[in-house]
Order: sequence, then structure tokens, then C-alpha cells
Amino acid sequence: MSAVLQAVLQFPGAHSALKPAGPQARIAEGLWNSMYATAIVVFLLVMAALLWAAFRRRRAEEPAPDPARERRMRRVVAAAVGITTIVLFTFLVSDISAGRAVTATPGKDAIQIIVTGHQWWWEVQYRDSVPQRWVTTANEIHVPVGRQVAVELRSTDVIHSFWPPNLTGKRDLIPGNENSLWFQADSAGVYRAECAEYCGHEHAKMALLVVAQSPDSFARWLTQQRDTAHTPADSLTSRGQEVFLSSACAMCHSIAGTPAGSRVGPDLTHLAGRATIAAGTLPNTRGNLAGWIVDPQRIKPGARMPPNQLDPADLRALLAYLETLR
Amino acid sequence: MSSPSRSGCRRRRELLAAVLLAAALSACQREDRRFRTWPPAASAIPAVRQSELQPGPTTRDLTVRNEYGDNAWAVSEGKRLYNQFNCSGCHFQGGGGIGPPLMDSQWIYGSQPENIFATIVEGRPNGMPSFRGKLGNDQVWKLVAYVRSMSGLLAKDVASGRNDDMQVRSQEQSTEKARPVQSAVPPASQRP
Amino acid sequence: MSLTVPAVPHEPGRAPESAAEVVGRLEDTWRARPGLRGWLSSVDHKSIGKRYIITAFVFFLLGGIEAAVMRAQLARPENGLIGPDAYNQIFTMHGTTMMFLFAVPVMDAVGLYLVPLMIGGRNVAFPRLNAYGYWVYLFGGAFLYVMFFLNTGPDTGWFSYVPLAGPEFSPGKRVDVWAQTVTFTEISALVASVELIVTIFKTRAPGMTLNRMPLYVWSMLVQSFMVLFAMPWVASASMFLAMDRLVGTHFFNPAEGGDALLWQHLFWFFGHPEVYIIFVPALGFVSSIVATFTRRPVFGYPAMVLSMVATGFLAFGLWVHHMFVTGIPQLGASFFTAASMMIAIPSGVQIFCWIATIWSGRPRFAVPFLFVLGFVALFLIGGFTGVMIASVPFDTQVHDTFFIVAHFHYVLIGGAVFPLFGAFYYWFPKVTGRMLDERLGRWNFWLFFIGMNVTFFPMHELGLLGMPRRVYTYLPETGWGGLNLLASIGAVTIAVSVVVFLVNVARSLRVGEAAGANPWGADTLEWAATSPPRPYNFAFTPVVESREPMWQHPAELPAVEGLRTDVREVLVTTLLDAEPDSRHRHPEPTIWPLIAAIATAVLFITLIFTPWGAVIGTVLLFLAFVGWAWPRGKDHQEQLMIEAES
Amino acid sequence: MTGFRIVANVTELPTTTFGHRSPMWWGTIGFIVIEGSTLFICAISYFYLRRNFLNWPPEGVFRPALTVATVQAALMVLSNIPMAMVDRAARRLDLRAVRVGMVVCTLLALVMCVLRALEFEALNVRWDSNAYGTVAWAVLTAHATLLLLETLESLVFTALLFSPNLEQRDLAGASDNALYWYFLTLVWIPLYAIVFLSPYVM
Repeated sequence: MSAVLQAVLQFPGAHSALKPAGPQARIAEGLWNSMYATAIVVFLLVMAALLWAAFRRRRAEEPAPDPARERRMRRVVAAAVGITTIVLFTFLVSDISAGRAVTATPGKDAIQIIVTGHQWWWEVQYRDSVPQRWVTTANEIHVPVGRQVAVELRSTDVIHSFWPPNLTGKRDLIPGNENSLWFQADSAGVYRAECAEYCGHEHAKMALLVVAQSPDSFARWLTQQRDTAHTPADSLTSRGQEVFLSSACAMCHSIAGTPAGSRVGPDLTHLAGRATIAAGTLPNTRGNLAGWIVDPQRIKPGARMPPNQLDPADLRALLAYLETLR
Repeated sequence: MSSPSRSGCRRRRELLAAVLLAAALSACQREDRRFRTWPPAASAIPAVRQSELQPGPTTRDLTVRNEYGDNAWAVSEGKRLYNQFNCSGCHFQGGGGIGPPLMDSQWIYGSQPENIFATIVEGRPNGMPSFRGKLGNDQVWKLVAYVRSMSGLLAKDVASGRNDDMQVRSQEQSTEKARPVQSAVPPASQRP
Repeated sequence: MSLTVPAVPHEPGRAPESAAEVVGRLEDTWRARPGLRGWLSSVDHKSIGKRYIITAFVFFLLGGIEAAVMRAQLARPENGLIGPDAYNQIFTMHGTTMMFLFAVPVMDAVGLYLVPLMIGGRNVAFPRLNAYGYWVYLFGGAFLYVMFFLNTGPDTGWFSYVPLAGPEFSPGKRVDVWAQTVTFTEISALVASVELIVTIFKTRAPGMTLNRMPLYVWSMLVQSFMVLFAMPWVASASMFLAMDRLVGTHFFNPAEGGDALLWQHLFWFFGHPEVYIIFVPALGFVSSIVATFTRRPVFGYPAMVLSMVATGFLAFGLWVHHMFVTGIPQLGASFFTAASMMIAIPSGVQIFCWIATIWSGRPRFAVPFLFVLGFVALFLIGGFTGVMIASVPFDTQVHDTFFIVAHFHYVLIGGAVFPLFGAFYYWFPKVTGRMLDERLGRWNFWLFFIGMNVTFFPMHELGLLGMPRRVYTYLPETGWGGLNLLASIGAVTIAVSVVVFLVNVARSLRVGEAAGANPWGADTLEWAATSPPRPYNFAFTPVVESREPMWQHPAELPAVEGLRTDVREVLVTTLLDAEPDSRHRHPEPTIWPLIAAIATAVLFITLIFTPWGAVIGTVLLFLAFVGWAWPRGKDHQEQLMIEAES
Repeated sequence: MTGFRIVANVTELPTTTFGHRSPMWWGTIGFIVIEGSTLFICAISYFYLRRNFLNWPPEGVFRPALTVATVQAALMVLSNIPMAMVDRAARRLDLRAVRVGMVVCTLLALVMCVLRALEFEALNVRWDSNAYGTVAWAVLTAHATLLLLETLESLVFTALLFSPNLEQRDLAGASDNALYWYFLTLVWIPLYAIVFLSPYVM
């Protein structure tokens, strides 16, 4: 049924438990398919029995409780309960074995990522034995296809939940309790993860993209992310950097290679390389960026980004500068 | 048409309506989450006088009313900003250290909202930096509201509860109101 | 100076009083007091029960309006009807209203109305406590809604997870309002459960052994025990939360050794049984309706009773399945998976028994029976998804998505609200003396049934397609718009069906066909009373000799005489075999329960604003209970006796 | 309407019953279950939060002082003797003995309330210092609330015993009150062990 509905309604599949692209999601989908099929069969059987019981043709004068018939009914009911128990037990066994497979610990060569939930955005950090090579980004995870990714989940404020349905089930980010999960993308693509635990005003607009790419391009991406931001080359962008550093921007955001180093909001060192802004809410275009900077509360009411009334020229310069942060 | 008893009844009803409305408005003010509107007072930085001398006839300044002082959400936002912008780096959690304490009754540059606003925006000698241009007026007013709550200057149902942090001071909503006193320097006991 | 048992006013060999005489004196003794004050001091389980039902239904309508607003907002992507702040308050109000102010209270309310009638009693065991429970509930609900209209409605969900609901992330008084409302409703639910347990244990008609109790009475007994063991958890949890928020305790502050997961354990240890607390009475409705409309006793009485009891026990072993994504160890999770699947077995037993009953009976397709058939279909779907989400790997996919929203609406609307509507149609003639209209009833049923499926079936799909719960909007690119629009159209259908029901009630109250004492030809004792019943329920306490007393003796019930008629007196029987054991004084109508409830409300509401509220409230409450407990000395017979002896 | 056929007469039945024959006794059991659960939940929370600490009490916090609390615990156990006497006297409808016993027990309850106030001091920690303090206060406060309510109830009931409006069936109330008292005082023993003794062993 779901396949039919999907075909009719043309859903995109970047955020769907029914289009698995990783081992755990595939196991969950397998469970769903088998349970769904069983449920349909059982539902039809029980409803048929009910409707037959209700509407069957009756002889004019049937004796009400007839002992022999009651005994027969007892046998039928007992058999039905027995079958129910067997079906449930089968579910239980298959579920437990599936659970084992899903929670198996990741291998040693898994990529380690730390995801920290904030109201209402995701901080992402790739650690390395050399602290200078740490990479901090936001609202976007890049992973190589076919390799396990171990994610450490933390929260600095309230409970969030990390959930890329195409790849794996969700896991909560609970302050004071460290959690972790792992996943693996089997095919290249962009998968969406929505926050799945109610976390306040903008719970609806707290998404993250998982970009699965070939190992080569992932390696290139990671190297590039380790760079600090380029020094502005022309007068417009250097004016933009000045605006950034002298206005409220620098109070919350950091750009590696500049004095801006605050960790309150997302790291912007490679902002222009990301696909979205405002935690998966808007495509990262110049117009959207301008709207977000000037009046963020129209887009995400309650978000922590304050409105910025910039002089039009300054805004233009700032945008030009931000666009250089590849 | 309107007999005395009926008009009396109506008056009572009006009175009731007025009381209910007042209750509603006060609750609204405490509970509002205004994401986009700014308090009127935030439209311009009030010029707070640094000197007693003034030209022409002696006039008094209009006190600026910070509506965020009646709004629990704005106060808690102020508390968040206080920690995020590292006010606690100098003032700690109100007990003072490098900067003067904020949870006592002693005020060097005045306890009125506009005084605190000026202190944050203009900065003060001996270490208080100026945040002009770094913060939106809106954020400053939230900070002002929170700073006042630290010494019990706001209503208790507006002031914040404890944070999910280490316990270093009793929560703002349990702080007894301390009558503000003008003082040139912090009292000796709290000087570092 | 020891006291002796008083001489009983009994003359051996006296001719039995005529029934008319007894009824005349009972009418005098049990008459309701006139005027507003009389109304406020009523302790009759029927008037309290009716108020309770109507109040709960008003909350159902309010919760429904909130649901409609949410469906309007979600009908299309990036809708600007309401913003996140309003939406969050509304979805919290919807959940809180439906769970705490509608579902549990309405089940208690119907039970408090019906149980004494069904067991042949005159009233509940503690009538004043009953009145107190109602007033506390009314004040709690009214308080929540007044605060909501003052923009102080809670906005952290009906589950109020910390730290979001804690002092740092929920400033102001919104969550305190939630916590106190919960406390109010817990008090009333606990009071009702003690009330029902003791009523069922001690005031059954002579001869109604446990083995002859109607299945509905069994269901209320199981439900009451569940309330007794489940509600203290949420009452304690909400108290902890209030303390964290008001006086700065650290129950849930990880930095000082508190724990956010403690809240979830406490909440769900209540929250899971809560679902069954709502569902088990519905099983009782279904059994009553099935028996009456198939004209035979429900098949497998012992199996039905045992499966209800088993449901009651198992319900306490499932709470962790609400926490599968918090990172609990796999072995523990497997235990809860097993328990969650096992609870489907008793439900299966019941459904099979009902089908057997229907098969071997002679069904009449009146509206109550239609609602039962609808119940079976919807509850099956809810039950299947329930078994699915007991599986950890699958649950991690659909947890906190619209799949869960679909699941529990199938369970709660299909499993509890459909039987409840069936019960409304079934017992309406008993309560009002008039029948509800069948034709409108059919419209009501079919619109509700279709609307329910159109609203909630697409939500399964939405959940699998990744739509999380509790979102005030969604982006157009997600592609969730079509199914959401469909769900919103279904919500309109449900709203229309509820309007049809209201019209039906309003019309039938005025021009409905007059119902006799037993319009459906049913089997249980409440149908022996007049419709509506007199304040004393039965002129004589009936004696029960089988599970279906009204089928056994349709014309003339055996009964006992000898209870005093000059004062309110009720018969107390033994727990297991219901043998007559003692005569028990029934309190007169009194205003004190209302005053005590006002004092309780003052205590809880002022506590939000000042710790002194505890002192003020306790003093008021103390005064109220002194007034309540102080004897009025109405009955000289007993009093003189004790004075003579001392 | 269905008619009635009289098959028995209940006039001879008593109007005053004790123990499980009385509905009020069952009501009291119901409230004992509710309040017992509440105390149990506080105790569970105590052990749940214990897991978050290396030391218990956490470093820098003194252990609770034992003197007052131990006296209190002993008093609670011993108070069951006069209360059991009240219970028995009520069952044999001995009004004078019930009066004397209830006066004694009410005075004992007042003493316990005073001791309880001192016990809070003896915890040596504030409720808002850390989760240890919080949960210790919670256990103590939950029980203190019940103690306070029971004291007030005993006061009212004792006054009632001297009222001219007293009826025979009110004596059954003395028995139910005794049942609640047994619960209230005996449940304190494990709670005392948890709050005051366990910091010395955990």
C-alpha cells in the first residue's frame, strides 16, 4: 500500500524509512515489511470472522447457549489464541535477532564524529589525533560511502534526537548522558535528518543533512574543511569582513583565521560550502542569506539569531564576504 | 430604560471585566514570547546624563520603562546572553570578582534600566567594555532585565529559577529585593 | 462503661411494610436538597456522575477544538495560521486535556454513575469524598483553561520532558500550571479509584459473589487498582518538577547529580498504565453492549476476567518501551519488547471471545452495537501497530513520528472513545429516561468511523516518510503536504460527526422516545431501576442469584428488607461472597466537600507563586476537613445509646 | 419497572463494625497504598540518583547527624503500643480508654512533629545544594507531610471523642486511625535507614 501511495503522491525519498540506504535502516524496513504483511493477513481474517459472526444467516429459532456448541467455541477460541501467541513469539525472535544486528559495535576503522544538539541547530565535529586538524561545522555531516560512521551524541541544553531515517533509527541526545550510534551509507546521496525529540519553539526547523560521497571526494572535503578562511582579496569582501568583525555577528559566530571565535552559534568558516542555512530550513542562496541575517525571526520565530539592521552597502559587503567562505 | 439596579449591575460587570482584563494583561506580559516586536524603549539608545549640570531650566529625565522587566521569557533570555557573552567572566554569577558584584544593593552607575543600558552600551572606566554595535538593543534590554533580577529588583514570578548548572548562588526568583544604594566603589568586603 | 450493640428497631412477626409505604419514606429521606446550595451539596453518585460526565465531555470538545486548530495549521506546508508559540501551547493543551481532563475522568465518571446501580447499591461507599473528587477535578481543569486563555498555557507537551520543562528552559509559570493541573487530576482520579474499589468490595447486592459480578464492574475494579498504583508516580514526578522550578531542587539537574532520565522513568511508569486505565473500562462497555445486543451472556466469562486482570498486571511492565531511543542496554530492551508483545495476548482472548459471543448470539444492529463493531476494527489496527513498535529496531525508526500519533489515536479513539460513544447510546435512556435517535446515531457512527480512518491512517505513512511529531509546520520540499491535507479533511469529518452527536443529544432530551426501565432487554441490575433512577436507586436491595439477574427474573427480583428508611442507610456485604454483614450510615448532603476542594485549589494555585501557599492552603484545608468531619448529631437513636453507656 | 419479592430481612445486622468488615477500613487501606507508593517513589529516586555520585554524600557534605533521628525512630516504634491499646479499646467499645489513649497518642504525634523539624537540621545539607540534598529532603518532607496531616487528624478526632455529638460508630474511626498510624510510624523505619544510615554505608 505504501508503495502505491508513494507512486501516486510522488514523495521525495531523502527522508524516509522506506528507502533504506544503510544496513540498520534496511533491517528495520525488513521488519516493517514482514510485520505489515502479517498484520494485513491477520486483520482480514479477524474482520472476516467478525463480519461472518455478525451477519451469518441464522435459523429462526436457535437455542441460546447450547453446551455442545459452547465447547466447540471454546476449542476454536483456544486455537486462535494459540496461533496469536505463536505469531507474537515469531515476531519476538526475529526482533531480538534484528536488534542484535542493529546494535553491534562499530568496527575500529569507523569515522568518529561528535554531534552536539543546540536549540535549534546541530554542531558537528570531526576529531583527529592532532587537535589542529579538528574540523567543526554545522548542520551537515559528510561521510564516505561504505564506511562505518560512529557518532557520539551530546546536548548542551535540552533533549534532541538524531534521526536520518534512510540510514538508521534515532537516538536521543540527552544532557548529562552520553549516547552514541553508528551508521553506514551504502550509496552516495544526500539524506536528511530531522530532530525527533520535541525541543522547544523551533523543533520543526532543526534538520541536518548527511552527505554520503565517494571516499576520494570525502577525503578532499575533509582536507578542505581543515583550512582556515581565506583572507579577503578585494575591497568589497574586506569591507564585508570588517562588518562581520565589528557587528553582532562576531559575538556568536567564529570564522577560523579571523579574530571571531565565539562558539555560541554555528561555525561559519566554510559557510558557503554548505547546502542549507538555518539548520536545513533554507537553500544557501545569497537572497536567503540576506533575509536570514536581516530578519531571522520571520523565518524561524524564536531562534537565537537576533535581527541585524545593517546599512544596505554593509549588508552587500557582508554577503559578498560570506560567499567567499568556501 | 436603564433602571438604577441594572446600571449598577452593568457597572459591576464592567468592573469585573476590567479586573479580568488587567489580570489577563499582566499574565500576557509575564508569559509573552515576542520574537519580532521590539519594546518601544529599544528604538533609540536613551541618552543618560553623566553629569548633574544641565543648560537651561532644571529638568528631570523621563524614566525609561523596560517592558522586558515584566517578561519572564525575556529575563531568561537575558540570563542566557549573560553567560554566552561572558559577562560571568568578570561579574561571575553576580557575586563579582574582577568586576563589581551584581547581586547586592550597591550600584556605582545607577540601578535604573536606562543606567544599566548605558553601562552596557557605553562601557565604564576601569574595565567594563562598551558593547556598542556588538549587541542589538533588544539583547541589551534583555540583559538589563536579567541584571536587575539578580538583586531582586524584578517581581518574583518574572525572575528565573535555577539553571541546569553547578549551584553557585541561590536562584534569582528567591532573591529578596535589596533597596538600591548609590555607592562610588564596591563595599570593602566584596573588593577582590 | 463498655458500649453494647444497640437494640435494633425490629419486631419479630411484624407484617412486611407495603412497597408503596417504603418508597414514600425513602423518597422523603433521600430527597435532594432544593436550590443552589442543595445542588452544591449533593452527594448522590448519579448527580455527581452526570456532572462529571458533562464536564469531561466539555473538555473533550475543547481538546477537539485544539486538535482542529492543529490540523488547520498542518493542512499545508509553511502555513502561517499560528506560530510555534501558540502551536506548542495548543498541542500541549490537547494532550493534557485529552489524557488528564477527558479520558481518565470520563471513565471514572461513567463508573461512578453506573457501578452502584449495577451492583444493586444505593450510592458509592464514600459519597462526600466522591463529591470532593469531582470539585477538585473541576477546579483543576478550569484552572488550566483560565491560565491558557491568559497566555500561560503549558507548552512543553503533555509529557513535560525535562530539561525542556525545567526552570532553565521554560521560564514563567506555564509548566507550573501543568504540574499543578496534573496534581489536581491525580487527586480526583485516586479518590475515584479508592471510591470504586471499596464500593465494589463492600456494597454489592447480597448474593453477587465476585464470580457473578458484571464484566463492566470487573473492568472498573481492575482499572481502579491500576489507578491506585500508577497515579502516585506522576503525582510525585510533577511534584519533583514543581520543586525544581520553584525552590531550586536538583532532581533533574545533571550538573548537580540529578538526572533527566529519572523524569522519563517516573512519567512512563505512570504513562503506560495510563493507556490501559483508559482502555480497560472500555472493555467493560464492550462486554455489556455485546451481551445485550446479541441476547446472550458474553462467552468465556472466566477468560474475560482473567485477561482483564492480566492486562492490568502486564501494563506495569511496559514503560521502558517509551524510552527505546534513550540508549538503554539491549538486554533490558528485549525484556520490555517481550512484555509489550505479550500484552497483545489478553487483548486477543477478549476479541475472540466477543466474536464467539456474536457468532452464537442473535445480534441486533442498534447504534451501540455498531460502535462495538467499529471498535474491533480500529482497535485491531492500533493493536497491530502497538506490536510493531514493541520491536526496538523498528521503533527507533518511528518513535516520535506521526506513526506513533496514528498508533495511539487508533488505540485511544478506536479502543476507548468508540466504546464510550457506544456506552453513551446504550445508557443514555437509563440516565435521562429518553432514547437517543437511531438515525442520527448511524450518521454519527459512520462519519466518525470514516473521519477517524481518513485522519489517522495517512499518519502511519507520514511517520514512515520521516515526519516527526510536535512540529508546528514543515517545509514544502518534504512532500508531506498531500497526506497532511487528507488528514485535515478527515478531522473535519470527525468534527461533523461530533456535532451530529450533540444535535442528537439536544433533540432527544426534548423529544426523544420515552424509555422504560429496561428498553434494550439487558441483563444487569441497573435496568431494574427506573429511568432515570430515584435518588435511592432501588426501593429494596436486590438479591442476586446469577450473572444475569434481569434475565433470570425479568418481572420480580428477589430482595431484602429491613434497612432503615427514616435515615439514609445502606447495606454492607462481605468481600468475596457478598453476604449481608452490616448496615452502614450514609452521610447527608453537605457543602463541606466543595469547601475542602476550594481550599485544595487555593493550596495548589498559591503554591505556584509563593512557598507561603503551603501554609495558607494547609490551614484552610485543615479548617475545611474539621467542618467536614465534625458530626452533626442528626440521629438520636445511636447518640443516646452511647451517652447512656458512658 | 421490575418488582421486588422480599426474601430476607437485614434488621438484625450491626451498625458498627471493625477491621475488614468496615468500608472505612478499606478506604484507609486505599490511602495507605497511595501514600506508601509515594514514599516508595521517593526512596527509589534516592537510589536512582545515588548512581550519579562517586561518594555518598558527595564530597564536601557532612553526613547526617543521627541523635535526633534515632530518638524519633524509636519513638515511632514505641508509639505503636499506646495506639494498639486504643485500637483494642475501640473494638470493645470502651470509650474512656479510647479517650485516654488518643490524648496520649496525639501528644506523641506533636512531639514527633517537633523532632521532625529538628531532623531537617540534622541532615546537614540544603535541598538546593545538590541532588543528594534534594532527594534526602524529599524523603523527609514526604513523610513529614503525612505526619503533619495525621497529627491534625488525631487532634480533630480526639476533640470529637469529647463532643456530645459522638456516635457509637465513630469508635470504628479510632480503629481505622490506628491502622493508619501503624503504617505511618512503621514505614518510617526503612526510610530512616535510607536517609540517615545509608550515607554511612554507601
